Amino acid sequence: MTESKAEQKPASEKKGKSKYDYSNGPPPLNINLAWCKACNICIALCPAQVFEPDRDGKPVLARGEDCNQCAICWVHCPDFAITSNYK
Amino acid sequence: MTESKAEQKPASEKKGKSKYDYSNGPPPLNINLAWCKACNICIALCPAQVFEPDRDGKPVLARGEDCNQCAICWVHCPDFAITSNYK
Amino acid sequence: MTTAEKTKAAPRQRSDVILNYLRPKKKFPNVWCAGCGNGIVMSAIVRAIDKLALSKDEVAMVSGIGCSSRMPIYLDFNALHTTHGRALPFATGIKFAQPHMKVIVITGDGDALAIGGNHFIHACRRNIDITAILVNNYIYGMTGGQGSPTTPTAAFSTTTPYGNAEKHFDPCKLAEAAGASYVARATVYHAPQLEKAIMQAVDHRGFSLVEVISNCHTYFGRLNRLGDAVSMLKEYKEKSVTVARAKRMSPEELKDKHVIGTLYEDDKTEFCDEYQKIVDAQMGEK
Amino acid sequence: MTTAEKTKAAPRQRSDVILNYLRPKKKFPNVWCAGCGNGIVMSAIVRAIDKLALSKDEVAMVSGIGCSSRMPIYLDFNALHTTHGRALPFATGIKFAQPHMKVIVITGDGDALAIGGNHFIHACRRNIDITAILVNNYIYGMTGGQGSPTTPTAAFSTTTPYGNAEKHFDPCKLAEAAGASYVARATVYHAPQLEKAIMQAVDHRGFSLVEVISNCHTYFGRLNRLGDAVSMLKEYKEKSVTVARAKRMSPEELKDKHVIGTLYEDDKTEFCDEYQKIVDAQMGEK
Amino acid sequence: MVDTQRKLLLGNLACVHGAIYAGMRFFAGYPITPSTEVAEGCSRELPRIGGRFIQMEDEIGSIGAVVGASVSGVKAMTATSGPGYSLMVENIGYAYMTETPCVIINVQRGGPSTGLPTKGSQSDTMQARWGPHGDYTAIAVAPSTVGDTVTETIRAFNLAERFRTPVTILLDEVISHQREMISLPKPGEHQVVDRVKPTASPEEFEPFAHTAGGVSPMPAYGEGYRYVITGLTHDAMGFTTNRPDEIKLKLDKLRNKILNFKSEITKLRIEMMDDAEIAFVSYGSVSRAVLLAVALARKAGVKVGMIQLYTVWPFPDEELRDYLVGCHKVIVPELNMGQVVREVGRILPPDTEIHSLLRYDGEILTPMQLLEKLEEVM
Amino acid sequence: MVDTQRKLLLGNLACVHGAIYAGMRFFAGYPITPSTEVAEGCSRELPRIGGRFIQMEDEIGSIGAVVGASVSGVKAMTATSGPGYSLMVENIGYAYMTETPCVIINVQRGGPSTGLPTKGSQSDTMQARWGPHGDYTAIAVAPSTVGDTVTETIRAFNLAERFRTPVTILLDEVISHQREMISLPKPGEHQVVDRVKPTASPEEFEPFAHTAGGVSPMPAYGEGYRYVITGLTHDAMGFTTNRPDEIKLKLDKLRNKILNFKSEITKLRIEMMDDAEIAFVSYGSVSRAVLLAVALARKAGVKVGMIQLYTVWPFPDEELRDYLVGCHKVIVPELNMGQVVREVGRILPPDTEIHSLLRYDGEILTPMQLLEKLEEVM
Amino acid sequence: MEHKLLDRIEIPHDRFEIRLSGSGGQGMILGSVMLAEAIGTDYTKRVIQTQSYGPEARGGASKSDVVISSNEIYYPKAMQLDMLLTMTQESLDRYYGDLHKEGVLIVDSGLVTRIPTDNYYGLPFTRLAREEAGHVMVANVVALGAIAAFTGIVPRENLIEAVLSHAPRGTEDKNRAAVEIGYREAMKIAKKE
Amino acid sequence: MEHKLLDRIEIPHDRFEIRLSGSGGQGMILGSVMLAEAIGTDYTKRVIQTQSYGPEARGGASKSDVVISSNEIYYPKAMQLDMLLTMTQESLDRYYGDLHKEGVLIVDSGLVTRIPTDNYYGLPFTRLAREEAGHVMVANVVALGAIAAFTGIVPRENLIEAVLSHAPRGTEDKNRAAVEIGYREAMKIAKKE
Ligand SMILES: Cc1ncc(C[n+]2csc(CCOP(=O)(O)OP(=O)(O)O)c2C)c(N)n1
Ligand SMILES: Cc1ncc(C[n+]2csc(CCOP(=O)(O)OP(=O)(O)O)c2C)c(N)n1
Ligand code: SF4
Ligand code: SF4
Ligand code: SF4
Ligand code: SF4
Ligand code: SF4
Ligand code: SF4
Ligand SMILES: [Mg+2]
Ligand SMILES: [Mg+2]
Repeated sequence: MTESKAEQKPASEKKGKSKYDYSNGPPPLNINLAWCKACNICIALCPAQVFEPDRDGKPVLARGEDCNQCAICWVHCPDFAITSNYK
Repeated sequence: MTESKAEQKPASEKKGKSKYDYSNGPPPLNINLAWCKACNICIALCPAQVFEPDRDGKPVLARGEDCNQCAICWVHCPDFAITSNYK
Repeated sequence: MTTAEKTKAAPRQRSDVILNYLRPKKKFPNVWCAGCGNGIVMSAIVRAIDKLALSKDEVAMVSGIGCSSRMPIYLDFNALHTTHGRALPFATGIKFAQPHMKVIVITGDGDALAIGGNHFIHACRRNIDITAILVNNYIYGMTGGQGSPTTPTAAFSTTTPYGNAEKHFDPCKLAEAAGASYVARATVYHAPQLEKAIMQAVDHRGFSLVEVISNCHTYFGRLNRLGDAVSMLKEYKEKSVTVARAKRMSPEELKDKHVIGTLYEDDKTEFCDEYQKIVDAQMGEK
Repeated sequence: MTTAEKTKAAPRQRSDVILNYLRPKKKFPNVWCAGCGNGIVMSAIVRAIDKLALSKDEVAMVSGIGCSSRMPIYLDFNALHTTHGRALPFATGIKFAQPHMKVIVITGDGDALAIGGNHFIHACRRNIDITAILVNNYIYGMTGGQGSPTTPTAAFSTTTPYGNAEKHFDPCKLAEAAGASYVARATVYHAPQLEKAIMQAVDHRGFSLVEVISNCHTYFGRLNRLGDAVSMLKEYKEKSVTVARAKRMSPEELKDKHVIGTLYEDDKTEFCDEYQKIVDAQMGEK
Repeated sequence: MVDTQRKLLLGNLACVHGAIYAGMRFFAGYPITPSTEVAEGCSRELPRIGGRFIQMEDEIGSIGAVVGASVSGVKAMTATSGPGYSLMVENIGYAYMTETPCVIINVQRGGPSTGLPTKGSQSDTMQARWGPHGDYTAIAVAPSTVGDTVTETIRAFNLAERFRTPVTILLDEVISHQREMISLPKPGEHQVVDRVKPTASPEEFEPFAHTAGGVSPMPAYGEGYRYVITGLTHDAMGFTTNRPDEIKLKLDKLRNKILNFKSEITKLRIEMMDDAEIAFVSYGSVSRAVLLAVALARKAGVKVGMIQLYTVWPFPDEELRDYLVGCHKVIVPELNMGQVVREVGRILPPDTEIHSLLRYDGEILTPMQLLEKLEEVM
Repeated sequence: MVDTQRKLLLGNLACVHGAIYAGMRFFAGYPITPSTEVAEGCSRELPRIGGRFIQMEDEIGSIGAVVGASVSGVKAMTATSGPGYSLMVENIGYAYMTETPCVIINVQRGGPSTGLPTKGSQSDTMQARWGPHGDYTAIAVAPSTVGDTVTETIRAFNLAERFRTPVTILLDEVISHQREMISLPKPGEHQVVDRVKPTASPEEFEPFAHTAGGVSPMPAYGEGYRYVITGLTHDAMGFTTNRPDEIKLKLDKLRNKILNFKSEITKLRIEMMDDAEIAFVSYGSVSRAVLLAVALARKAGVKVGMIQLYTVWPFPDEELRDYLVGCHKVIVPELNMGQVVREVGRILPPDTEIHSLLRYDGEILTPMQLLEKLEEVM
Repeated sequence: MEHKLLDRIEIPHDRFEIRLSGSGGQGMILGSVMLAEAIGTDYTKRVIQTQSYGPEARGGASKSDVVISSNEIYYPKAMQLDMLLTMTQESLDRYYGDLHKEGVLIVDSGLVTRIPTDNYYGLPFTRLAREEAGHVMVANVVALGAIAAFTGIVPRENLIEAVLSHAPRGTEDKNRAAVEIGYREAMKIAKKE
Repeated sequence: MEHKLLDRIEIPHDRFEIRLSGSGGQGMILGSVMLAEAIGTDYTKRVIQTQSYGPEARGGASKSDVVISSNEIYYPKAMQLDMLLTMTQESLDRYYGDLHKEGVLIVDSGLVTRIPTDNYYGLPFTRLAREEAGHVMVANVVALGAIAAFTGIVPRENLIEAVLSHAPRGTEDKNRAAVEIGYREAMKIAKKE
């Protein structure tokens, strides 16, 4: 019981914080807008709420620094439009 | 145990004896030789061994008096060649 | 009335009942080889129908192609001898167009499970009120002894000359998984049990399957050294166990055994009934 | 190496691995509707194949007709886009002719279970070493939203405008009853689990089925008011339970739930292997 | 909109309307582009009038169920496209052999194989005649507009019932996916034919009796006539036979019941043929453009006419030849690689020249192309 | 018996021998009378030479597996009869579209439908040309004796490989169930053709390239060329297309690769035609009796000859017409209700009269019947 | 017979041809159906509506034509468009060539940017739908309203009736509004010119 | 050209035609295969064997023909039988008419009773098989032995070789005996006449 409690961190800390330091590199993800069909899946599923939709509904990296490279967005992108620049 | 023993009659008595009195009627069974194909099933399966094969292998009522109208022969005759004259 | 009650209520059946159901004008004896199990199945069907007191006019008997599928030609019902493997869709057409009819399908292991396998699982899925009597002789009789989807692994047939490299279906298991709501098995040795299973199946509302293990000594028997019709029948006697007994047996003990009796039954809704509700609603709405 | 070991042994996979497997010269984006689950399945397949370190040349990817069946067109394997429902026999021809190939079949619920139902159960029965990935979106996507054999009872489609009067298959149950030796289920929400199931399935020797529950929001979703791709994915998340958890749940609790994970597995002998024994024996005898 | 009969009707739904008008109450089918709306329309309409719609597991099952319904006494049809028709041919052959009335709609798309699902074509024309194995005589009709899709569907059912035979409607994607504002026929406007029922008692009844007209009366299952229907060659009682004389009788029956009454089946549209020196012979959707081309060419003084085959099979050998006698040239425009042109070639009068105008790239023949061809052969 | 090549060979097993000679190593089939011994023979023979036999769940699956094996680089065939061929036509169409070499044996029996399983017939001749939907060009050969069943089977495989196309062997029950003492061909006695493999690198490879001969080189799966095969209309890369120009190119390719090389495909047997005033045109089993009738009539002074079509499809229009020019009369004997006679009618020289001699009662045409017909038309 | 037949023939333009084009999901087919129904209310007019699909079933370009005539329509497909609506750049590029030189071009000016002529009407249908009618789904209906205004081929009330007969329950208001918005915006431009 | 063509033609009988007939299970087809193989051993002879089935697949009448000639065999089926073996009454009734007037009729005298001619050989093949050769199954082989004796068309040794090549393992002796018995019994009759 205690152990599992110890694991439990505040939600914001657990999800929002990126494990990576992007300061010297490219943005965490690369989005191929030509292939993206604006399905909204990445935007909705990203646990860190990294994306915002642009005018066409396609994702923009609104909070790139929050990305923890969890892979959820790219494994769920039906159009192979998201790739990581780090992993 | 004892009960089930009581049920147990000598095989000959149980199978061979006919329950019917054929003395005043036709033979127990009617065999349509035109349809019979001499498959031997009735002959082999009859518990009372009522049949003998003729020269062509078709059944003859060798021991008609032993027939107990158990139906085994006619329900198994693939050519509907056996009917009872009693049941 | 339950099926059991119907059996009791029926007047004592005469041994020559089948003669009342043979098609007038059709030449006999039938085409089957001497001793072929098909004849035994056919007379069990007739006795069951007779006990259920169905009118001949309300029975449609539909079959595919194969030795077993010749049956409807001999019986005095509305008979549709269709193409190989397709009895069930034709039967579906009849049943769905005239839901009051009793539709009985006679089919072989090749007819139902090889070429007709898709129709088989879909008729089960729909749970349409049709009774399929699957005469399983483990081989294609009509075309001369080729392997079928029930031919056991390693068994011989004219297309498995070195022993069958394939696995075989359990038709009853398949039917249940596909959605059939009544599934039973019997052998031609067990003619009375077969008759009872057919009665229950025809009486059941929904898709019912009766698998009958039947001897094709001419091909399956000969190629696998199982002897003549009589020896095959006797083997069925020895190798069969009832559902009740099977429950007390281990999988090893059950290997090579035929479990006979009612294997599965449920009361899910039937397809024509469900469709009728739609029709009623739509016609009411108009 | 077990599949688990292979996964571990594989070098850490890059997120852009799929780009290495897209067919050169083929125009992208793919044809599917925005948000269609087919794309999610496709990338899971690629990741699985990549982790298994198969050579592209030894993979044959075979499909029927349907939205899902377009997949092989995009992937840089030996691709056979066949006729509707017939992917498995074509795949059987490839596998049996070249047993060293890894043959993966991509099929839809209509393709595999409606018109292709017979080939499906027979591929299971033969236990031929093919992996079938069945993208179950509960509808015919390609032709515009007609009911399929997995469309739930009472659900709407363009051919069940008053609600479906039929029952539906459980493809996994059917496959097991027909003889498949590996059966697993996942949803497109559960992409990592899906990837793992595909790895295990491809690695398994014998017929393996991976049923993937996938969103066709364009038809199934719209006609049944299930919202867009995102809502459907979220629903899969909520409605899925693992095999382990499912074991502790009652049938009532399990109603409307998707049980995901490995549902069945055994190690019966495989068809090509068994046939090879015959060939070896006969060629030796000569 | 006052006239409830006036409707912007999709070609595929025109089939549904025509069929229901003709008494169709059973549809079994399997979806396929570009025929799907026929099935979808039936799934909506049939329950409303007490009819039945079923989506079968495949096309083989669909035509099977249709035959089952028909022997049960219900007028039945299915609809498909080339790939599905290919799958149906075995059971369509069964319907020929068992003389079961039914209607099969083939909404043609580009072939072979999966081909061009969304493009029109007339490349299944020969298949409608020769698809099933064995000897039989086929009937096929080919509408050219949404309006005559309604009437040709009615006619197809009438022919099926009249001659106890399957009838194919050769539609194509061009018409099937076209919407046209038309007036639906009012009750009584068209004749509706039903199969002849037996008058003989069940004891005397011969299900495949050789009658003067060749067509045997047909009871429904359940009406007290319990007979055998089989796809094996059979005698008048329906019993299988291997006797040469009986075999010949049966096959002759299948042919004669149709060919001896060909004039009841053949339907041609004849336009401006009286003094025509050049004739277009067309069928199906192409005919519309032909009509325009002919009208325009006439205005320009060309003695050209057109013959449209509403009945493609049985091929109207004699009638067509009669019309063509005197024509120097005949042009056969088709959306395929040359099918009906072979038939016209077969019956061509000695002094007539034949020209083929083919298009098989997924597009349709335009009036301009027809005129160009006309100029070329002139 | 010293000559191990001498054998009392069943017609159906002649196919097996011919096929194995030609390199067939894969058979997938479904039993059907009167073709069953082909499958049975393959099930015995193939494992002995490292080949593979599979009995599929139905005929649709059989031809599917055959195509799968063929794209894997293995020569493959199936055998069936009319009902099974009917079921196969969709996937045969797929083989046309995808240009997959394979051989389909149709051992014809009486039709339509289940018909006459144990009686010979030639009533599937038109189906071999027009069975599948859509436009394509078919090749079909027709042996007439057990001996030439061996050689025509070899030829069928060679044509299939040469032209990347399915080839139908039109056998019939008469030959298939006939045993004849013949000598099997020795290795090297007949040419064996294999498909052309690509020489281009995988990067440059176009699987359906438009070559001069129309036939594109074909790699086997696994050889490093990873390409798409689809039944949808496709471009040279194998990618689906809806572009009219590409559609036309593809369909033209299917036709031209065969029709431009017709002389390699057409095979006729010409007997006593030099001064013939009357000609028999026949194919398949009937030809044997024709040969006798012609020889006898010649002895009696009648100027009659015979042309036997070993290649029925593509129909040898020009060659046949050339031979018929000068004949007053032509008689076409067939075991059906008139199929090839329509084709002959289509290409008939202007001054030639055509006569049909048909038998479709399950029996075969006797030399006497042929002579009677000859006398009648003389 | 003399030659030069084609020189003596002109295909009479006794008809009005409209094409609605866009991508798969933009409702061009339904739009043309509603338009055809609205026009067909007038008994004196014959109407045929056709469509074709892109190379693949899903997505891709989509076009739908309506041919209107007072005479019998022999040839059902459009030959030379009198009016072309394009909702995407791709469809404009593809179909512009089919427009008669005096035909009317209408584009969704929010989505189409490269336009090969100055002679066109542009309105941001999709944006109008989203922002003013309440849902992008009715962009096609907005365009119909504009077509009615630009061409006068159909009375606004008839169009509304036809549109409403296809509107799913609960969307009637949005649809009615969409027609009105399209009509209004078009009238503004039309008047300006 | 003159008429009466048929009067001037006679189909040459340069061949010998044998038919074996009986019911489904009597092995007539296998019998004719063995006979044809035995005869075909002789390189100078061309041999064709054919068969036909009854109207239904199982049981029923069965016949099988062997045509033998030194010339090419153009027409593979029997036209006028030179020899007819009938193992059942039904087959005799059915095929007797096909026998040439000088052809040889052989019947199983144990099973066939009504014979329309006096000019025939009768032997109880089935009984001989059961009682002397050890199994009814070889009745066909007994008949082959008799045919060899009556016709001289094939040497006994060749026949035995052909028969043995088809005999299932363990039945060689029965089969060899069957040939011998048939041959012996036939020689007895043949000599008598
Ligand atoms: C389309 C088609 N394929 C094949 C056949 C040949 N055929 C007739 S019956 C049969 C198999 C019969 O086996 P089964 O159904 O087990 O019946 P049985 O004869 O054993 O009773 C086959 C393959 C056919 N008639 N039609
Ligand atoms: C013989 C044949 N029948 C019907 C069709 C039409 N068809 C194409 S795809 C399809 C159904 C596709 O459904 P599914 O397999 O579930 O795939 P999805 O599109 O949903 O991924 C149908 C009926 C066809 N192409 N061929
Ligand atoms: S990898 Fe994708 S889903 Fe995960 S946190 Fe980063 S942006 Fe979000
Ligand atoms: S998941 Fe992919 S396609 Fe969908 S919005 Fe995100 S990037 Fe675009
Ligand atoms: S009824 Fe038949 S089986 Fe029973 S005892 Fe009598 S003869 Fe024997
Ligand atoms: S069971 Fe019937 S057919 Fe068999 S021997 Fe007895 S009576 Fe004859
Ligand atoms: S072959 Fe077999 S199944 Fe057919 S009739 Fe004979 S014993 Fe029965
Ligand atoms: S129709 Fe459905 S299955 Fe097909 S691409 Fe669109 S969302 Fe996917
Ligand atoms: Mg069987
Ligand atoms: Mg689907």
